[in-house]
Amino acid sequence: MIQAAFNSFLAALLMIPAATLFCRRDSRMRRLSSLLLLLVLLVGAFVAGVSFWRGDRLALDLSWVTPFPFALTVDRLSAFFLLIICAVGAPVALFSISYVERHYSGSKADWMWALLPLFVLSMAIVVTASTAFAFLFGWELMTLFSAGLILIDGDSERRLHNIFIYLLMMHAGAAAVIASFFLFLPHAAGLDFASMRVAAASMPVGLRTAIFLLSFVGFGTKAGIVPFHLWLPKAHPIAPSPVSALMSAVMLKTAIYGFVRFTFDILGGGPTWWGYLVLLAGAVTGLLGILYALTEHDLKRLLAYSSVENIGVIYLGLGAALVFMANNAPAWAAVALAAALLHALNHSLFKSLLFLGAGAVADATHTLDVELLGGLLKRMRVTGTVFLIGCCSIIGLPLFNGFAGEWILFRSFIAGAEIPGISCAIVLPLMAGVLALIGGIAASCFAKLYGVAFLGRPRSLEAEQATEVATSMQVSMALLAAACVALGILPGIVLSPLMALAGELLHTQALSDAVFPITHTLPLIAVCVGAVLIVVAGVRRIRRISPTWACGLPALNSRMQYSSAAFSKPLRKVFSRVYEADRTVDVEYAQEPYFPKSIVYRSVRTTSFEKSLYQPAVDAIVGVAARLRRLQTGNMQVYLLYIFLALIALLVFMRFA
Amino acid sequence: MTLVFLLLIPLLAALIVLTCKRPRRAVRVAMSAGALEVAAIANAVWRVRAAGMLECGRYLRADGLTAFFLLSVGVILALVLVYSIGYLRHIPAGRFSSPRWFYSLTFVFVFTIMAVYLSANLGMLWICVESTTLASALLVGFYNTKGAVEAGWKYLVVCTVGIAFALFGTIALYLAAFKSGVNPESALDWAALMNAASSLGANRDLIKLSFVFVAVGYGTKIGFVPMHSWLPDAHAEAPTPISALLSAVLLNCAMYALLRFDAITSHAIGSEFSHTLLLIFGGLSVTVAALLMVVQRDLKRLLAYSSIEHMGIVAIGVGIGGPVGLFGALLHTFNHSVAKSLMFFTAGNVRESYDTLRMRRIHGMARSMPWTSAGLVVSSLAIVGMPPFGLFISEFMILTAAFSASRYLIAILLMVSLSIVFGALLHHFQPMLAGKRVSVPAKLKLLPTDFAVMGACAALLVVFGVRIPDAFAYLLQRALVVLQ
Amino acid sequence: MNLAIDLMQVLLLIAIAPLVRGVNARLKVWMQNRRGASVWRPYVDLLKLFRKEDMVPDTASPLFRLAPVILFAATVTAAALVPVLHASALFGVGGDFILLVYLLAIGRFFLMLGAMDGGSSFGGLGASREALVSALAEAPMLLALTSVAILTHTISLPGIVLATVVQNPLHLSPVYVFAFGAMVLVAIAETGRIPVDNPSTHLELTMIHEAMVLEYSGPSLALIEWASAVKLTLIMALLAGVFAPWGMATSASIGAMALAPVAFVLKLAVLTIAIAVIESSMAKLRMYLVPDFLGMASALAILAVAFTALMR
Amino acid sequence: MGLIELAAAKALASSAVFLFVTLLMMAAAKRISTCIVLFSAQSAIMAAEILAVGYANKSIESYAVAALVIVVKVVGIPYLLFRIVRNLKASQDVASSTTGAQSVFIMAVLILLSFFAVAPYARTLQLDEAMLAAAIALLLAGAFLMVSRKKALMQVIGLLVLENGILLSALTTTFGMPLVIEIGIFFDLLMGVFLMGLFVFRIRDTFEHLDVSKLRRLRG
Repeated sequence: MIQAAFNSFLAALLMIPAATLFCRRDSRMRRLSSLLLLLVLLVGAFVAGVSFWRGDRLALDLSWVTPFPFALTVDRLSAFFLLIICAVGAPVALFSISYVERHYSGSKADWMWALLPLFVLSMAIVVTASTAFAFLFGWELMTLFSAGLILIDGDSERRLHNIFIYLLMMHAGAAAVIASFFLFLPHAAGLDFASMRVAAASMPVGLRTAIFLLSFVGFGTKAGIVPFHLWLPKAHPIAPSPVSALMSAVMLKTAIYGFVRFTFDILGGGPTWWGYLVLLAGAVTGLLGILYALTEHDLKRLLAYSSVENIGVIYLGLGAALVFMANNAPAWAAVALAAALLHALNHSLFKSLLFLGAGAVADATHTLDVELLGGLLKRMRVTGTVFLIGCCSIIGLPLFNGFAGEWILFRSFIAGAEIPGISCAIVLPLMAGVLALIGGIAASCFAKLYGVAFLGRPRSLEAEQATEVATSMQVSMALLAAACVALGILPGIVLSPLMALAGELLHTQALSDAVFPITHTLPLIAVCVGAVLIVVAGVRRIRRISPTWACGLPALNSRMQYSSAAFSKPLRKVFSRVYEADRTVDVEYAQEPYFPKSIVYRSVRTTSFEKSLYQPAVDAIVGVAARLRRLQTGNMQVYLLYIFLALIALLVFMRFA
Repeated sequence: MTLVFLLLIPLLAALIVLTCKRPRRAVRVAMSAGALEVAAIANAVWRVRAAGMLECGRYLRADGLTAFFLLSVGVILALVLVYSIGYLRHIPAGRFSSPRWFYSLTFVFVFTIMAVYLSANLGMLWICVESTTLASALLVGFYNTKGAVEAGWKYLVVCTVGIAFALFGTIALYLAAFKSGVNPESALDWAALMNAASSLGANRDLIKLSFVFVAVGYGTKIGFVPMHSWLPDAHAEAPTPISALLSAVLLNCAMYALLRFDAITSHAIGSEFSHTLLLIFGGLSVTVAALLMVVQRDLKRLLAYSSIEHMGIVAIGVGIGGPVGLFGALLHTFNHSVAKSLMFFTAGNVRESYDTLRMRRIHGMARSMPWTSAGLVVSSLAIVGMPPFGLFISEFMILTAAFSASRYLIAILLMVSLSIVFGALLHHFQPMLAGKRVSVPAKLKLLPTDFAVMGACAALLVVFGVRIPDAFAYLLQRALVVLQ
Repeated sequence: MNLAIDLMQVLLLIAIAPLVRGVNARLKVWMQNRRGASVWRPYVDLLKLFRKEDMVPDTASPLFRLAPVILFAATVTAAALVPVLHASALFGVGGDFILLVYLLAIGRFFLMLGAMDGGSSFGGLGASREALVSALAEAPMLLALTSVAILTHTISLPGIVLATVVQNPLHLSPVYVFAFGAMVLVAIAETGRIPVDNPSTHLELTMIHEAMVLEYSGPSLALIEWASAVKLTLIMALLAGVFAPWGMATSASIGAMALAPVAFVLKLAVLTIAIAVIESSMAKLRMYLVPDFLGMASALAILAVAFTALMR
Repeated sequence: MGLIELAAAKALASSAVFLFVTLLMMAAAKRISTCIVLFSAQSAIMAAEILAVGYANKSIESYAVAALVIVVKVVGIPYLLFRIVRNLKASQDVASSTTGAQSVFIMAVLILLSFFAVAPYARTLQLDEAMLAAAIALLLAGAFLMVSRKKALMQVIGLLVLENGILLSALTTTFGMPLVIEIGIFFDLLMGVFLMGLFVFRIRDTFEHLDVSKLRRLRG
């Protein structure tokens, strides 16, 4: 029955685009297809849930059609990520029903509803593929469809540049992934995961390292690990909000899935330095991600950078798991892996919530610049509340779902001290410090975001007249928020199957008592906090509304509040080495020099990976190409000379070869 | 007998088309002749599929490999002729450039190509390949503009010189056969040489010398890098249907000839020497063509360099060898022909609407020419090797072969070049497709034939991307058996 | 029986918090030979504030009044995790220092949001500075407690206490010394004492905590004051429990339970005197020197963690 | 009887030397018409050589091939080229990019080079070393002429010399390929020259000059 549901889930995702494109510009049809998509995603979530909790395997083999073996199998790991895709996809689909209608005209909306199911289908294929061909088929299509969805929002000059960088980096990443798959060929019977797994055991160490490094680079590019993260803050913000929610929350996870499938399942771990490399990448990505997020005042770019940070945290978990595996502590490796996967699920939930919230804010105020927002909680009560829940979750406060993953990560870092090796015993606990620092900066970053955007006095007319968004959008965000709080209070629901999954993957029995405090004490603490909350809030208190105290001056205006740049100034000063901001202050005086008419302060971050790493590479290629171009001189004699030289060269080669 | 028909139809068509004065009649005659020819090809391929090999007299033979290449010629010829109906409306009538002359020269060109595929004798093969150059030189210079004449002249001289070396190679092979006791009468017959290949091994030096000259000779026709300089000029200046024919059919024709020689050489002295040569040429072509595509300014020159790159990929596929590599290479020739002809058709439409091919001056294509830009997007995605299309399958095969033969350097080189090409195409096509159109001339009214042609190409690409039809796969296997 | 003791410990902690503050203020004033208010002054303030109206700015959203309540609830729950007299806590078995740190983080986060909601520049000022301090304080605090947890092979606070009680005070490993140093520096920053923040002034230049609560009045202000008092006492109890647990009752016997309050009061006195001495002798650091202050704490914490591996 | 064998043997031995002489004179030539004349002389020598070989091996085919060479290369093509030169009324200057002395020196080096290149093969295959060297020399000379001379017509002549070399190599090594192939090759050669003539006219019409090195519009 579950197998039939899975097949129908895939088939339906293929049918919807056909139906939408078949009858174009018919809003009734669009509404039907959007509801259909919602239903299909719910079915998908059900199938994935059953397979994830009960752990039974589904399989679908299309090899009789395609020239290469094309098989999809849903084991526990695939089910988990399929659950992420569908569980996050459903609310996003619900959200976009009214969002798309309000924002896009006929044909654009048609394209949106045609490409969205295909995008979900390609991700589903990637996550459930069990042969290299199927995986790569889905992998490339995922990039194409997401680029198509971004293009729907407009094709201005700047957007095209971002899409260009996005597609180019994805292609380069895909090349690395293809190479890592094909390196199995000399030893593997075929290119399906089972035979690759068998071959991996008997491969020489050099080849395994090459495969690991290539897959690390390939999946790192897709996940947004620091040197390769350039595309993430460029591509996510310019996509329509529901699409950027899907991209940030789910598409990044497919990269995590790929890396876990490759490194843990197929290669089965490696020497300790693999773990250190992943830990280093995670730490650098986390720190730089959140530090860049701190200075952003565009809502969606900030969320995109915070995705980079969360990917860093996930990689910290994976790195710890690799180190444990290398120092034969598989039980703790399973715990660390479970922590990383749990954080991946949590991140997909609260990040999609925040992006949908950003979409709602954009819908209501037509701007995403935090400096122009303010006081939105009073005007958009539901959106404000769910956004608050999202912010609390992303910081990792207890009683919200970000906390569980980070807690287990801390627990495994501390357990790292038990490993006999000196280096592990020092590195892993210090990573706990790095994680705490990332958490601290994230707290101030999102306090700034929420404080400036949703609280205080509105800073622009649009913010002043903002009104609550459509109910379906509110409901979808509320669903996600409820999920965040539920998983925050009872992480045990998801944690036990995750521990079983990690155990299966590493062929060991995961330490379930290591996560006892999370699964059992956290609910009690939630009850205690709730009780104190009710008792204290219950006390009747007379309330008097009066204007804010302005030290006796007549009235405060919105410009007297702290702006987002001002809020992050202290931390920017502490980490000035990271930004190397160049500050410009231009003052415009009225008549006398003592009474300035206006002072404009601008601080722009000058350090950027694009300038220091990518631009030189591109210039080198274009330079070589320009020199090669000069070889095509246009003079026929020179062409003849090339032929004769080629002939002579070959004759000499033949003489000596 | 069917083979003779294959040759006769285009020759007769060329003469008849020349006689009819009014362009409308010329087009109608050309179309019917084209249909006849395609039917003949289909019949021949069907017969070869059934009988395994057809022979007619001492000089005509059609085996599995010929049948496969004939099939791709048939498909491309049909597409080009149908497209040319729409295309020729816009050609200013000149002394030589009237539809009458166009179709007659085209049919002469088709005749020479048929002759190449059907010739059993390597000497005859050389003569036919040389005659394809002569036939297509006039077509390249068809428009009589400065650029066309220059391109035609360079194409003629450079290719003739290149081919001359192939003649020397053929003679060297003939000498080796003659020396190792094959009777002079059948010393140049391909089948005879294949049977006597083992005895040829005696004089290794001569066989190696012959393959070097043949590689440089036919390499010039294929457009391998050091000898490629004529290709961008010829393909860019020729009228669009002709550049489609040149890129999609003529390059395969030269590759077919090289395959024949490679088969003999590998049977005689082992494939190590010839495949190394092919890999060198392939790697060089893929890398240099990819880099040159980054700095191109003219759309058709860009497509020409992309042809060089794809021929390099085919050479790499053959160079790696093994059943998978060869299968991938042959499949790649077919896929590339279809995708490249679709790209040239869209380029033709762009030239009609914008009357320039400088990519920097073309903007807002998506809005003003939706269907053509759809064609351009589909074909460029296919050319770059994106999944749902055929080229992804063949490149997948070639890479699989490369990695299982653990030739990592050439595989890495190939993948880096593919990424550079992806970046180049994206960089060039994005500003063309997006943006607002500055001057909006009369909307280009696409004929139903244009829609049909572009639709057929796209359909072919997707079908071959998802599933290779059994009949086609069987034909490919037969071609492999012939070469193995 | 154990539950009763743990519940009693929490209520005790909450009850004596204002007293600790009163004693501290009194000591500081006495050292600067001024005549200060009586030791029971904080209790009187709380009662007065609870009876007053709750002034709410017109621009504020419901979060403004909700923030103090959440702050108080979080801090009280955090208090329930810390063993005071008996080597167990309300959520003893499950509770651990990571939970404690992050529960305090909830309170801090909502206080910042409440301050920003006031719509005046003071709220933003305080919140921005609090963001700086808390961002840099969280890592050393966690690392210090991690190093102790590594030594005692357990992460639950009662567990740490039980493991340290049995050790001889003179043979403590240097890890404790570095960890204690880091914890003291972080405690000063966390509770907003003199070198980092000046709790008793309303001068824009120096105030962090006070700036955030400028808009609050009535019961909300009372809750905030009470919560910060509980936090001060909580951290003192944590310092005493983790680094000097001798004298705490490890079993429910009458003798041990009698001795524990005496030891606890003694430790509190020592700590209060220390705070008073520091506050009277040092001037408040400039705002951009606070990162260096916390940098020192981080260095000490990292050293502590490194030593756990080296001294093994 | 003796006289004919003697003549045949003499022709065989000395023809390579005569070929080298024609090449050197062609390198030094300043006018196109002299080059054409030298080319037809060269073809004549080759025809004689083919007759000698044919007579020695008693193969009828060689006679046919010799006749073909005479008709096409000695008479046909030079006549065609002279007509083109007369119609074009373009300047006769060869427009070489290397001076006379340099050309001759390079031609001499090429001839020596061909001797070295041929040495290993000639011994193993018991071939007449001189003739094979002449064939390779003609090949390299044709290439050099095409690369160094700027005039379109000189390109054609360079190509013809190159084809001559290949034909000679075919004749000396294997006493000629099957007749049908020979005829096909000559037919192609003729068509090639005819088309090049056509293009030369077109170049003059559109570009008003015949200097190949100025055809540089298509670049990059």
